Amino acid sequence: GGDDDDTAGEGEATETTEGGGGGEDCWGEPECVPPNQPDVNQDGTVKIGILSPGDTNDNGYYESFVVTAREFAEANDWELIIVDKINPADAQEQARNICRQSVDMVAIAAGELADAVPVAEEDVCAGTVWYVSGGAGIEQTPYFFQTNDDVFESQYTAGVATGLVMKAQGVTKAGFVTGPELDFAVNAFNAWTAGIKSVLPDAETIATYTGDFDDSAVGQEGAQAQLDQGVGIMYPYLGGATDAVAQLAFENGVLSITPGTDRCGEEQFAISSIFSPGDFFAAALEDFEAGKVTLGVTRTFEIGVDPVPTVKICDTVEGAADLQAQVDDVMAQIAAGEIDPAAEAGAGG
Amino acid sequence: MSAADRVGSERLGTASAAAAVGDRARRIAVNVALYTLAFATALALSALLVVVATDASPGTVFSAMYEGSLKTGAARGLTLDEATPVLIVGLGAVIASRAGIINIGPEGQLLIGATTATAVALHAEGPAWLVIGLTLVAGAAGGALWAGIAALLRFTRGVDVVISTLLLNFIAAEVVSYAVGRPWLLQETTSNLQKLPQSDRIPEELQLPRLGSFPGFNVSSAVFIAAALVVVVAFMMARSRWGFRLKMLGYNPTAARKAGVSVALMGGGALLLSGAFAGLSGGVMLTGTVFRLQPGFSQGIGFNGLLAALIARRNPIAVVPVAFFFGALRAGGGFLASTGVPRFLVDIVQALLVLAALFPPLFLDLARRRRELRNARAAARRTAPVPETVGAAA
Amino acid sequence: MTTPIVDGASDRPGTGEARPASPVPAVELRGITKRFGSVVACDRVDLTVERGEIHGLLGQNGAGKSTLMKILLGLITPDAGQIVINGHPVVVKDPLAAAAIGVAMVHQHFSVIPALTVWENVTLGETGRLDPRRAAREVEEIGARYGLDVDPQARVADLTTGQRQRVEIVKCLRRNPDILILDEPTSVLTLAESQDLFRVLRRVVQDEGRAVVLISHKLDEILHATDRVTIMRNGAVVSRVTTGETDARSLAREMVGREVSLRTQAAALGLISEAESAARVGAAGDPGERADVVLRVVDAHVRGPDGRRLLDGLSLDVRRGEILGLAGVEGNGQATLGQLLSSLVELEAGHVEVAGRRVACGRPGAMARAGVAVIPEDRHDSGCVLDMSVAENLVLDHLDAVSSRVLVNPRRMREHAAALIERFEIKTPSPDVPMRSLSGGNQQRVLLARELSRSPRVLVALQPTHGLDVGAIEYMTNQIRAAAERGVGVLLVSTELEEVLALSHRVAVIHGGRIMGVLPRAEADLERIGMMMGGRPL
Amino acid sequence: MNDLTTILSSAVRLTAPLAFAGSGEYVAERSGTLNISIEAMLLAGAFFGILGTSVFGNVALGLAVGTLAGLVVAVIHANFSHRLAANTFVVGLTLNVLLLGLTSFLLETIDMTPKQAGEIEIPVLKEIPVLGEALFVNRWPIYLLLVVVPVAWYVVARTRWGLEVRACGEDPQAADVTGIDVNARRRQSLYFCGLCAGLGGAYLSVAQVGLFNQNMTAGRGFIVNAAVIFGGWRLGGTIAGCFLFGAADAMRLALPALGYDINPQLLIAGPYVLALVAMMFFAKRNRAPAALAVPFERGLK
Ligand SMILES: Nc1ncnc2c1ncn2[C@@H]1O[C@H](COP(=O)(O)OP(=O)(O)OP(=O)(O)O)[C@@H](O)[C@H]1O
Ligand SMILES: Nc1ncnc2c1ncn2[C@@H]1O[C@H](COP(=O)(O)OP(=O)(O)OP(=O)(O)O)[C@@H](O)[C@H]1O
Ligand SMILES: [Mg+2]
Ligand SMILES: [Mg+2]
Repeated sequence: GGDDDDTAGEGEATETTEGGGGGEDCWGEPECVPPNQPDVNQDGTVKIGILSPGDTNDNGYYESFVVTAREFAEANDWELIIVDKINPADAQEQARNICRQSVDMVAIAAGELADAVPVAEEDVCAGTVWYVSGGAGIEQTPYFFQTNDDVFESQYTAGVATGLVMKAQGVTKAGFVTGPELDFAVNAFNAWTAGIKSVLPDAETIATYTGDFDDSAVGQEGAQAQLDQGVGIMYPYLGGATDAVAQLAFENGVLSITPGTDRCGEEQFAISSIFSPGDFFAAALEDFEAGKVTLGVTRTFEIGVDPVPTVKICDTVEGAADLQAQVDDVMAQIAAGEIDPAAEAGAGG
Repeated sequence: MSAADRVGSERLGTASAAAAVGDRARRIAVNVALYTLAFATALALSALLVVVATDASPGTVFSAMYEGSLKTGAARGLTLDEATPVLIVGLGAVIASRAGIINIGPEGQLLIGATTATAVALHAEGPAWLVIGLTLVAGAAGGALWAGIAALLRFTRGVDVVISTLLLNFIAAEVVSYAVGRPWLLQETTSNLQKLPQSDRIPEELQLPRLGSFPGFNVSSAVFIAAALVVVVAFMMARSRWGFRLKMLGYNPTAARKAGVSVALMGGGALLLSGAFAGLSGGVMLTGTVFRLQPGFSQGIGFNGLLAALIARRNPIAVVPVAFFFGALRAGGGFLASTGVPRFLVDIVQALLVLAALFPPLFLDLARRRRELRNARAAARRTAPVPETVGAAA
Repeated sequence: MTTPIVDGASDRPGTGEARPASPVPAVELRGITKRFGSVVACDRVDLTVERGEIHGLLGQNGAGKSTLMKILLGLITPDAGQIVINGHPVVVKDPLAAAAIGVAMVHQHFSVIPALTVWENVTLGETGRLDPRRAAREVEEIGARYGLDVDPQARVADLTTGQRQRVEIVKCLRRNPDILILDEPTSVLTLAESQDLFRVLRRVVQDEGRAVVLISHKLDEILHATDRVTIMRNGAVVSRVTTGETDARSLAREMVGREVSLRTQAAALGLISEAESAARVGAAGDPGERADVVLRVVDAHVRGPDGRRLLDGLSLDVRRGEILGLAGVEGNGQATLGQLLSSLVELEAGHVEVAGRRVACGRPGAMARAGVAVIPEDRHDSGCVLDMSVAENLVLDHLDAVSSRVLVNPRRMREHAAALIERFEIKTPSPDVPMRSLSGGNQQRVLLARELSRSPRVLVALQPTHGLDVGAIEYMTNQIRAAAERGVGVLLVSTELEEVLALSHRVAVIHGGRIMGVLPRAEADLERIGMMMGGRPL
Repeated sequence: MNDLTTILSSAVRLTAPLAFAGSGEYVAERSGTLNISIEAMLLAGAFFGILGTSVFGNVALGLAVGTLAGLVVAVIHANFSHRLAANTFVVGLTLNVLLLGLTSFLLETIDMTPKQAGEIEIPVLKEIPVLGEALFVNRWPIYLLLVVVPVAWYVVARTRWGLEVRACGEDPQAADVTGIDVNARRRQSLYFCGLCAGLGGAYLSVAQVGLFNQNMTAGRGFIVNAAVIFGGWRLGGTIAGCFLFGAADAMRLALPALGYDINPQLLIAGPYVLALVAMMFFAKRNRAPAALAVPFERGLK
């Protein structure tokens, strides 16, 4: 995964002949460090505008993006404007609109809204800092900075953890319920499967695509069918429907994994697969406050290196401690490049 | 109490005919008052919700809706941009409803139109103007094709159009997400490891030119396409044999058939045509504002267009202001959202405003009917002189 | 007075307790006025109906008869005037209220619902629990008492027009009304059926002391069925007479406002002395055997959606310049024949030739293009478009007259309309008002005008004088003759024998979807035709 | 547990909310209203049902609240389109947007502690092979269908009100002439529809899922519209149509688990395609109420 981002980065670097920017109005120049962060527009208030394609109350991925940000903002009494459920087709207009709210930073919650990025170059948005939480990353331009994570790394690790738990519990079938058949969901499933198989080579995994991250009823029915097939651990890789499906799993005495945030201790979740974009965002905001944000660069969060993404085995599982140890070990190996989850997934999927 | 009440265009006719010139003024005053009242209520309700939901002030709603839709040149431009596809869809829907067909599938037809248009835009070779033309044609063709399924089912198997077009909306959505999820179809070809479910962006030279530039008034040239269509459709309906026969069909299919109008051809044609308009507006959105195909590309434009047509009754000219109204709602709504007012509140505001817009004329109508009844009662109470009965059997 | 029955046990429908012939009239309408835009439908109308009488309401098309009665029934709210029932001023706000004060009406246009069964229709509009068994029983009882038998369980859709009419009447009687209004009830009935109806009405007023208002154009009906007559013209009452003291001629004069020719009067009266009309036909010049055939229907078979045989090997020829009268009891295939010749139905077998050329039946407009003009039975069905203007209705199927290849020329359309409105004396405020706002009779004139104005080869007229007044009948019949004399082949489909006899050169009889036989006018006499109508071939 | 049973019981669960709403829509369409705000009614029922349970801590009351919520939507729709004579599709589509917004909004502003209806097993019967599991082991509110469907049938087929409703759907002008208040009947049958749909929505959230989340009805209302037409405007057929959709949905959700690898888009589009195909065969046979979706205005014709 990292490779692509690097090449993108280099691409930028080579394009620029005259030396890096910094200092006054360097927008559009590579490596530009905008002046007077965080109140770049110097109107006395720090305003962050967040553009999210998904529902920011999905108690999942998108919610986590704003939750951490909110905490951080409140701590420094900054203002947050959240515009969610943006139709990608409408991204540009919304970006312009948010710029008119005299924001200091425009934060884009996911790659789906990449189309909004060119707006950063328009006069409407002159003098704003742009941040993209890019998932697997989008093409870098000098007008924004982004943080990426690698779905393969995090989900492979989640898979390993799942495998370990299954082994410990003598479970051989694992179920994966998600919404529409999107690439990242498919990749996640493949990586997760690969992770499991790295522990239990002849374990069986099932994926059900309900077509809707938020339709609880179909989510449950999909899960129910899997449970009837004797699935022993359930991964609801969903949005609004996550809880409903997890609930069903618990009622059937089946373990469940939770996507995105750390929910160990809640219910009887067995594993928290933590890739909360909120944490990446928070990191970005810290830089912003410290005035260290540099446009045109990509920061990739490495599992095993950065605090997030990571995978946590909850205490509800007995022997959680030493299972966790093994997981940490795997994360270290990934960090060291001894394991290439992407390749594994290609094989495992 | 005449047909006029059912047919908006004619309603105006009889109303003004009935109205003595004197109370015209009063009539207008009443209308103004009612509309103000209705919209005030809608906005007040919205404001209330805003206060409860957010820390924003109730004023936000008013000012934001206005600022986002009408205040600045840019806003007005945006309103036009939003209104354009709604208008095109609406024109198509009017054609269908003239023929007595209610096509509630423009959303799906628009999506399919956008899909075919994208395919052409991304693969056709040739001079830009030509490819743009082809793209729009492809859009129209796609829409017509999708409506054609409904037409075929209707005129060969007698399947109700309302329901088939409704179902085809859902199927269209799946078709699109299939197409943009398949690298060998329309899925984007980026270097990114993770491909999003969307097509590539259509090249710059295929994007319709914009006139004026931010922050001044600026609008996509697509608006002229829409304007031209309004003129053509309005004229054809009012003056052409086709329009005449279409109307005949819509009001009385049997008489139409006797007079030589083939229900299948004329009705099917109207349905196809309305599909074509929806598809065309998909092509216009692609080349004019959105530039790439994604699931949810249609953004409810299809339904807005349908609503516009239904509100305008069977009158193509009346679609224009209604579409503009929807354009303003969409533009204002977008801006409102960007002030941090949650999206679902924006939807509520828009819905309330639509209901507010519906209310006054209907209310006046009801009032009129009630008044007539009262008058009758009064008339009955005034005792008329008892007539001497001629030649009564003794 | 009694209110509509709620539960029959106590108060059976129309049980013959005769009401006291009280001095107060049953109904008194005082100064009723109603305007529709510019048209004054009713102009300070006063009307008094006593108990125990059948009161005739006579008037030309558009005279305001239906409107007046609809006002009494609460369907239309008057602009001014007062309704007094049994001496009490009342406000009738809707038909339910009317029923409550004992007013019931059989409408000019049917108010029974085809999709429902007879008993369902009959109980419709009442209150109280729904009791299928009792309703059915009562339908049968009323049927028995008045000789209006009809199967309570049948779906109205499957009934003939005559039977539907019965259902209407049963429905009214079951509400046990004080005042029973019938708007042109006989226009859809065969002679025999009308006779039965009048017998029923007589019984209703004599034995049961109810009041009946009978709207009709047919002078003979008025003459032999009513006690008193009120005559309306242009919305106003022009005279009130006691039937016994008047005659057809003066009634006609009052109604039309001028002398009407004896012949039309005769047609209107439905009294044709065979000699007279035979002579007349001779005068009109029977084209005879030599004239070439303009319309030929050969062995036509048509089956209904429910599989019933509608046309069963029907064959007939119409020669140029002749009037072929097609007599028959309602519902023996006339309607289907009309649809066939309006290109509304496909043929299962057989074919149709116009002027020797085959026509693709069922292809939209084929018949019209081939030169077949049709005046349909139900003008609202295939005849006109109620929501389009009169001018537009005058050019429905021959746009070419007023348009280029692509565009319609509004000016030419108005001229065309103006001309026809004048020529055919159509009563309308303007050519641009919707067809809907014309009275039944005037709508019929618009149809005639359109169909004749495109100089057809064949004119098919189905029940052309349905609901027309003397003046209009005179006009209509003259038009039909004139057409024939111009060389148009006329197929006159009518359930009114006299009409057929009065106009035709040859008379054919249809029964069960096939032709029972064809007679030259001279040989056609009532009982031979009657027998064929009964289904017995020559 | 064998595969057939898996699919069947899933189908039954997915059918239930449709069947509730379907019984109502059947009545509404018999009166001449093609009601597409049924989606809004379902959504209202779903949200307020859950809200009810968390306020009263009682499932039955929750269902009641949801039912009433559906009625409220119906009242708005009915009075706009059958008193003010607004186009029913305009009102319907707008209400769908409005309710989606409103429920989402309330979901954010109110925090709830929902309750879910308990499961009951009907002793002996549940032993029946294949069917037993599916039909006789369910959350109890599903058995309310045994009341709602027959009632819907009875009122339409057997009561005077139902007779008048059918008359209004077949020929409003004639109905009016015979003294029936057509628009009143149409309003009332919409109210009935609202109650049924509200209950259906409440069933979905309170019984089946146990919580509410945004847009949780996800277009089920439109499916109900299709089911009524598919069912040829007969209650029996309508219910059958609902089951058809439920089963199709169950299929697509179960197949992956059963080890069939079929393209998801295809599976999701499946039920809709199925509906179209089905109508191809039944449409000709069935007659819609003659005045379906024809507004009533006195003095026409
Ligand atoms: N709904 C209406 N709108 C406008 N004008 C109407 C309406 N109903 C009737 N009229 C007009 O009122 C006049 C009287 O109509 P009405 O139907 O009472 O005539 P009528 O005596 O019944 O004629 P006919 O014998 O042909 O039925 C006609 O000129 C007609 O044009
Ligand atoms: N008690 C019941 N519960 C559920 N469904 C029923 C019940 N009784 C009948 N049905 C179903 O409903 C249908 C009867 O309802 P419906 O009124 O739609 O049919 P119908 O009365 O024949 O319709 P129509 O009046 O148009 O002929 C029957 O065909 C049967 O399938
Ligand atoms: Mg600032
Ligand atoms: Mg009349």
